[in-house]
Amino acid sequence: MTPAFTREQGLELLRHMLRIRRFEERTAELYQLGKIHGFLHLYIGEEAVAAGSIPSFTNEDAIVATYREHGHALVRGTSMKQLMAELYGKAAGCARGRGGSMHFFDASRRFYGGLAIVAGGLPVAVGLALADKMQGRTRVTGCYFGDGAVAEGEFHESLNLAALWKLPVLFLCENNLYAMGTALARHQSQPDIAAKARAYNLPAETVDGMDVCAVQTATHQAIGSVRRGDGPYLLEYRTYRFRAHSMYDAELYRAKEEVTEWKRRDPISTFAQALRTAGMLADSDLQRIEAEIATEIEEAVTFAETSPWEPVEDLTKDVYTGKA
Amino acid sequence: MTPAFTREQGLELLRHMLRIRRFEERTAELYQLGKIHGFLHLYIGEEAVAAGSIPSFTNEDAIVATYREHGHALVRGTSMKQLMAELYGKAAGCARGRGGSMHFFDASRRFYGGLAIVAGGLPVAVGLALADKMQGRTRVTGCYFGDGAVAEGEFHESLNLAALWKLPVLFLCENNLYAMGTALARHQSQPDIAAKARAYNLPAETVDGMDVCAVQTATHQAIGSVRRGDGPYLLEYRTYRFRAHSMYDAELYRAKEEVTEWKRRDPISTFAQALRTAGMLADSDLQRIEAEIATEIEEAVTFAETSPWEPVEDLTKDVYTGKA
Amino acid sequence: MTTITYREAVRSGLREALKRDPRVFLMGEDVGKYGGTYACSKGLLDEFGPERIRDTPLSESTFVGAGIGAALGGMRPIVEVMTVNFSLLALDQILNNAATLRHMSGGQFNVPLVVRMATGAGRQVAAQHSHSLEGWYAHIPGITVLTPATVTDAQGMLLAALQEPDPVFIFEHAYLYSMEGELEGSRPAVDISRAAVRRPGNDLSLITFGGSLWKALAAATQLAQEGIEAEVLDLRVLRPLDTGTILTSVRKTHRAVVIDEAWRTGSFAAEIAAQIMEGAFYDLDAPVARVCSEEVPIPYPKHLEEAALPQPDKIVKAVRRLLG
Amino acid sequence: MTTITYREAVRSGLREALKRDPRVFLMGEDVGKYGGTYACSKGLLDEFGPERIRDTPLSESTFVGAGIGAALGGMRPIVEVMTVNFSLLALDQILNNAATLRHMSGGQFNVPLVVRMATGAGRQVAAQHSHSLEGWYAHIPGITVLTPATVTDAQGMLLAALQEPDPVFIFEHAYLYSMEGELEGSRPAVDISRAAVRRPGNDLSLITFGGSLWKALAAATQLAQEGIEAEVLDLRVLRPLDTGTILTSVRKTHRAVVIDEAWRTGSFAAEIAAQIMEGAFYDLDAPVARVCSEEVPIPYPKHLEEAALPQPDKIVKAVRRLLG
Ligand SMILES: Cc1ncc(C[n+]2csc(CCOP(=O)(O)OP(=O)(O)O)c2C)c(N)n1
Ligand SMILES: Cc1ncc(C[n+]2csc(CCOP(=O)(O)OP(=O)(O)O)c2C)c(N)n1
Ligand SMILES: [Mg+2]
Ligand SMILES: [Mg+2]
Repeated sequence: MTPAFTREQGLELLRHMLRIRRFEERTAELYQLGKIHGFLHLYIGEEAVAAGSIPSFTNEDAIVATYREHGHALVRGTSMKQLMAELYGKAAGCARGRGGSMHFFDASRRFYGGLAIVAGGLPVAVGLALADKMQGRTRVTGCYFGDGAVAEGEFHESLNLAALWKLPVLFLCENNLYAMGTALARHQSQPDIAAKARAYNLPAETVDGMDVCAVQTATHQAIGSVRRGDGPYLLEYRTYRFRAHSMYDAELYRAKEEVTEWKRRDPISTFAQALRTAGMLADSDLQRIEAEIATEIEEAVTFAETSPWEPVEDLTKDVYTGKA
Repeated sequence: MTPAFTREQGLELLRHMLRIRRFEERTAELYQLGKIHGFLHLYIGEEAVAAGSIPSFTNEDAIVATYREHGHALVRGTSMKQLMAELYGKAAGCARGRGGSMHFFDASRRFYGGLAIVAGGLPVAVGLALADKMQGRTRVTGCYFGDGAVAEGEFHESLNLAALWKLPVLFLCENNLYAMGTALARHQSQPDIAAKARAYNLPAETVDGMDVCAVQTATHQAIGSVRRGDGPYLLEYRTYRFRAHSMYDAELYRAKEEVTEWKRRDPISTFAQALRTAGMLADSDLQRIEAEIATEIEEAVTFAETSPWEPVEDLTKDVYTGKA
Repeated sequence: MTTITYREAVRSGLREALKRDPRVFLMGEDVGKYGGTYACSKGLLDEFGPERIRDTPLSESTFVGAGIGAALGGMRPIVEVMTVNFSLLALDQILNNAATLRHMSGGQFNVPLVVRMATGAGRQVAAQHSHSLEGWYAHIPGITVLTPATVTDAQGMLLAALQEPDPVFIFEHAYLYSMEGELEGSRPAVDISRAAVRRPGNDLSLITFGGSLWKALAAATQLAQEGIEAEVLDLRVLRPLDTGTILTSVRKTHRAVVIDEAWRTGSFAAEIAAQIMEGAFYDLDAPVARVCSEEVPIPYPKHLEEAALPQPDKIVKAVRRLLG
Repeated sequence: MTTITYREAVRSGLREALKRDPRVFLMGEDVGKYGGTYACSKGLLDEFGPERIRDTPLSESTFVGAGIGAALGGMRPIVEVMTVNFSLLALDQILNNAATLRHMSGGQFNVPLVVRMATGAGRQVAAQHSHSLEGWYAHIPGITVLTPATVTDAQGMLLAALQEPDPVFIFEHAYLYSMEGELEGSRPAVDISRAAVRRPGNDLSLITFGGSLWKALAAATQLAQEGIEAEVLDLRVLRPLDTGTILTSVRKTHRAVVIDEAWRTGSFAAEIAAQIMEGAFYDLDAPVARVCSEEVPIPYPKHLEEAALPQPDKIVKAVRRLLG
């Protein structure tokens, strides 16, 4: 893993990953404190995927993600304040606080959720890409989903339609080897997801999702292909979730050793090590980054704590456009 | 196409195909006469598939078919009288007349429809096979569906589940190259259906569906594999429908020449010719078979004409078991 | 005034919509080469080309979801789901994405999607093809539900729907496509917020929508011969419901019968009845009556299908019971 | 009498069912290794093994359809659809196959399938995870719809459902899983045809089911302090509805409020109101009132979620309006 980029670029990738990690560690604490409620799905362990892939999209591109989307929104650039406020359910949240953890939205960054029905985002992404193609824009739509989504009918229908109509959509499968408690081999008769994509005549590749450089290289190349008009593309990132599926999960379905094994491949520490080896990262850099992130998180928490709730009178506002 | 069977077997195959053809020609007339209503989907041109495949199933096996299932029910052995009565909507029909053309059922032959939602039969077939496997029976479930069904999510989900659990189900795809008016290449990004099946780790084969011998050989072999416990199997029969999709269809979507071209490969006349060449079919045989079928059809029509309607009082009978 | 069929009215609405706005396109199964199952889009492929008249694979969930995405992406999609019977496959996309995205995103996104589908029974197409599920759709906040019963509405509601910023669902009763009617007004633009009094009367209110309107009018004609003057209300819009017009009528007539082709239990007729009780209880001289379908999968034979559905004579009987 | 949680009651019902009948098995997402999202099946995999406790891929349509097939094939499947929110993906199989097969086949086949799912809001899981769609299911002829609200029903209804020859749907309110209650009776077998009076009273009837029962009882307690004696009815079975018990209560009290967590328009509460009007109009001293959810995708923050849902104080207010 030799970084093929400048020191600044390397530190930026590291910062993205650390921001996600620290943000989520804090949200887990806040959940225990009863500040955040409902479902909270942590991305910890999978940071290299969002950090390595999202920056390759332009501002004009669109992102569709799942309920495990904190990392994606952070890297995409939505302010941590807005995200924290959303987790608190406050009106200053990125979705007026109406959605919480599973439903981040940000029109200014073409971030279309935060959708919580597994595989439900794929058809929407196909449609966004269709709109771009029909309007002659060279935008790309990136659609994130898990390995569990691959079993749903919509995966099949969406890949077929996208490939049939050569639509500019990049399917980004975050294969963390489990759909809740069901291991990949227990939900897929053919666990090679990239191989599946090829059955739709769709180019596909498997990428080491614990290696932010590999993610970046593969994603950059795939987005280029899609943007050139060569049709859809699928990337399967092999990754791992270090935490429970959500905040309620006894993790009965996997061995502690397996988790420990994967933690050795922690995308953040391995990348930090690589940067160090390449002479790009000093202890002081790390301290500075950590300190900046800590401050940002504190400010976000303060913002969330102090900002107001949406008034009850606005409950049905936006059910229909322009109607209260 | 050299028949690898006795004269009796050859004539039986021919008889199956002719029975379907003549039966359906008559139903088309009866439709024009206002005796049959609703949707009527003819199988004419595709007879080799049902005739060549159904006899390889045992009485204990189960069949799940679509709305284009006249041929399947005839070969499976439901009496033509019952089928004709069903088309008339009479109480003596194979489903008490409640379903008509699209909904043939016959419990005594384990014929589970006649299901009219495209791809809707696949999950049901998977479940029938699951029941057999759990109860330690060596039965096979045969599930027929069209190329159009391949695009639906349930195709994907069902193949995955069947392969994952190694269930004794044979998927029989009647690829007649059109889903209503949409040609295969206009609804599938990868038109090779057998190749798709392999992406589920499911053995699959493409078969000439106009050649009843090829159908028989391939089906026999595939059923054997399923019955041995080697898991599900998919057969793609390349075939062609000579008539309109249903009785209302201007056939704007395909060229007359294409139809003419395929009619040269008429499964009945080509097979009759092969039997003749092999010295297995004399003109007198054909006349006899045709005469027998004509009589059977007349009797079926008379039966349907003269048999009673289900009384209106029974309208809600069987909505719940044992309740009127 | 021009006399045209309901089918032609839909087609002319589509043509006008496609001409007016380059963002409008039509997609669905067989809308192109086939010309639409009900021939509503016949000729449009030639006139507007395959970019704007798009045949889709059989993938209801995905092409409806793609409509949502395309709407988010700035297009004005008209998605044809061939019939309401198949729309169940897309219901997750409809309820969880189309209907919720605006509210859930805090008003950031809106989904100007129009979905058309054929609905209803009466053509002997049996249980799986005879559903009337408009009432289910009318339960969903965030969408508008239209049920054109006249040629004017068949044409004009589509154009009005395309002006809406939020999803609109148009249910075209399959039985009406061949009906002829007078096109009112020179400009095809109609109101989609109000119910319409189709026949004034003082003795009681017959309240209905869609295909049942004509049965109610037939009943009213028959009742008039007995000296009973029924007011016939065509709801036109099931959501948001025009309760005002309903209550005005009932306050005048003091009696109402609601006619709805759905199964009685849990029908939308129940909602109408409940709202009348809530809003005009003390004006009622008798309980609101309902004429709905029997609680049975709709059977194929004519006599049973007729017995299962609302009919003019059943309406007349209900009225006599109410008055007697 | 034993005190157990609703979750434990479900689990003990499952265990008992699996012990009693070797044809019974449980399948669904994460029912095995994970122990069920709501821990209802925790320990069952160890006790009964992977043949009878089957984790499925995320494929709602197919594993529900497979349940239908397995029931046809002689098994007694219990299918867990994790929540009602995901059941939309299986609704085609439910409406078009499970509910219709018996009638459509003229009584030849029956589908002894039990489907369980969690339903309802109240846990801050936002718009896509907070649906209450029991009313939609109660619209479907051919199925039975149960809504256990007590631990006795949570356990016993499952066992009773498994005795039915036709499909039964059990809606477990997610909010109740942690509720403790007294298990009544020594044998876990309950009636599934009748509504129950949970609190007798003469002044008015509070009619409800599922999770709302406890809100109605809380309201009744509060009303009692004001000297108003409310009778609280737990419908228990939404289809076929026990109209008799409802009418008996209303004929005694002359006033009713129906409480239903679904959105008001098109809710099942409307059906109850309509039936009361039809059967007891002249006994009513006031129009039947409804306390339902606001017409809005359920928001995440507690104050807004509470404002959106029925609550004891809203019931009390509705009662005061009714009496005042
Ligand atoms: C259609 C649907 N079924 C079930 C669920 C419940 N559920 C939420 S997340 C999840 C597992 C999804 O696994 P995967 O797609 O691999 O994503 P991951 O959580 O691993 O990121 C399940 C079953 C859901 N949200 N949607
Ligand atoms: C889910 C669903 N969508 C649409 C239809 C309408 N429809 C009936 S048959 C058909 C074409 C099916 O094509 P295919 O599967 O190839 O079967 P074929 O008719 O060619 O035998 C369509 C679109 C349906 N019955 N079910
Ligand atoms: Mg996963
Ligand atoms: Mg076909």
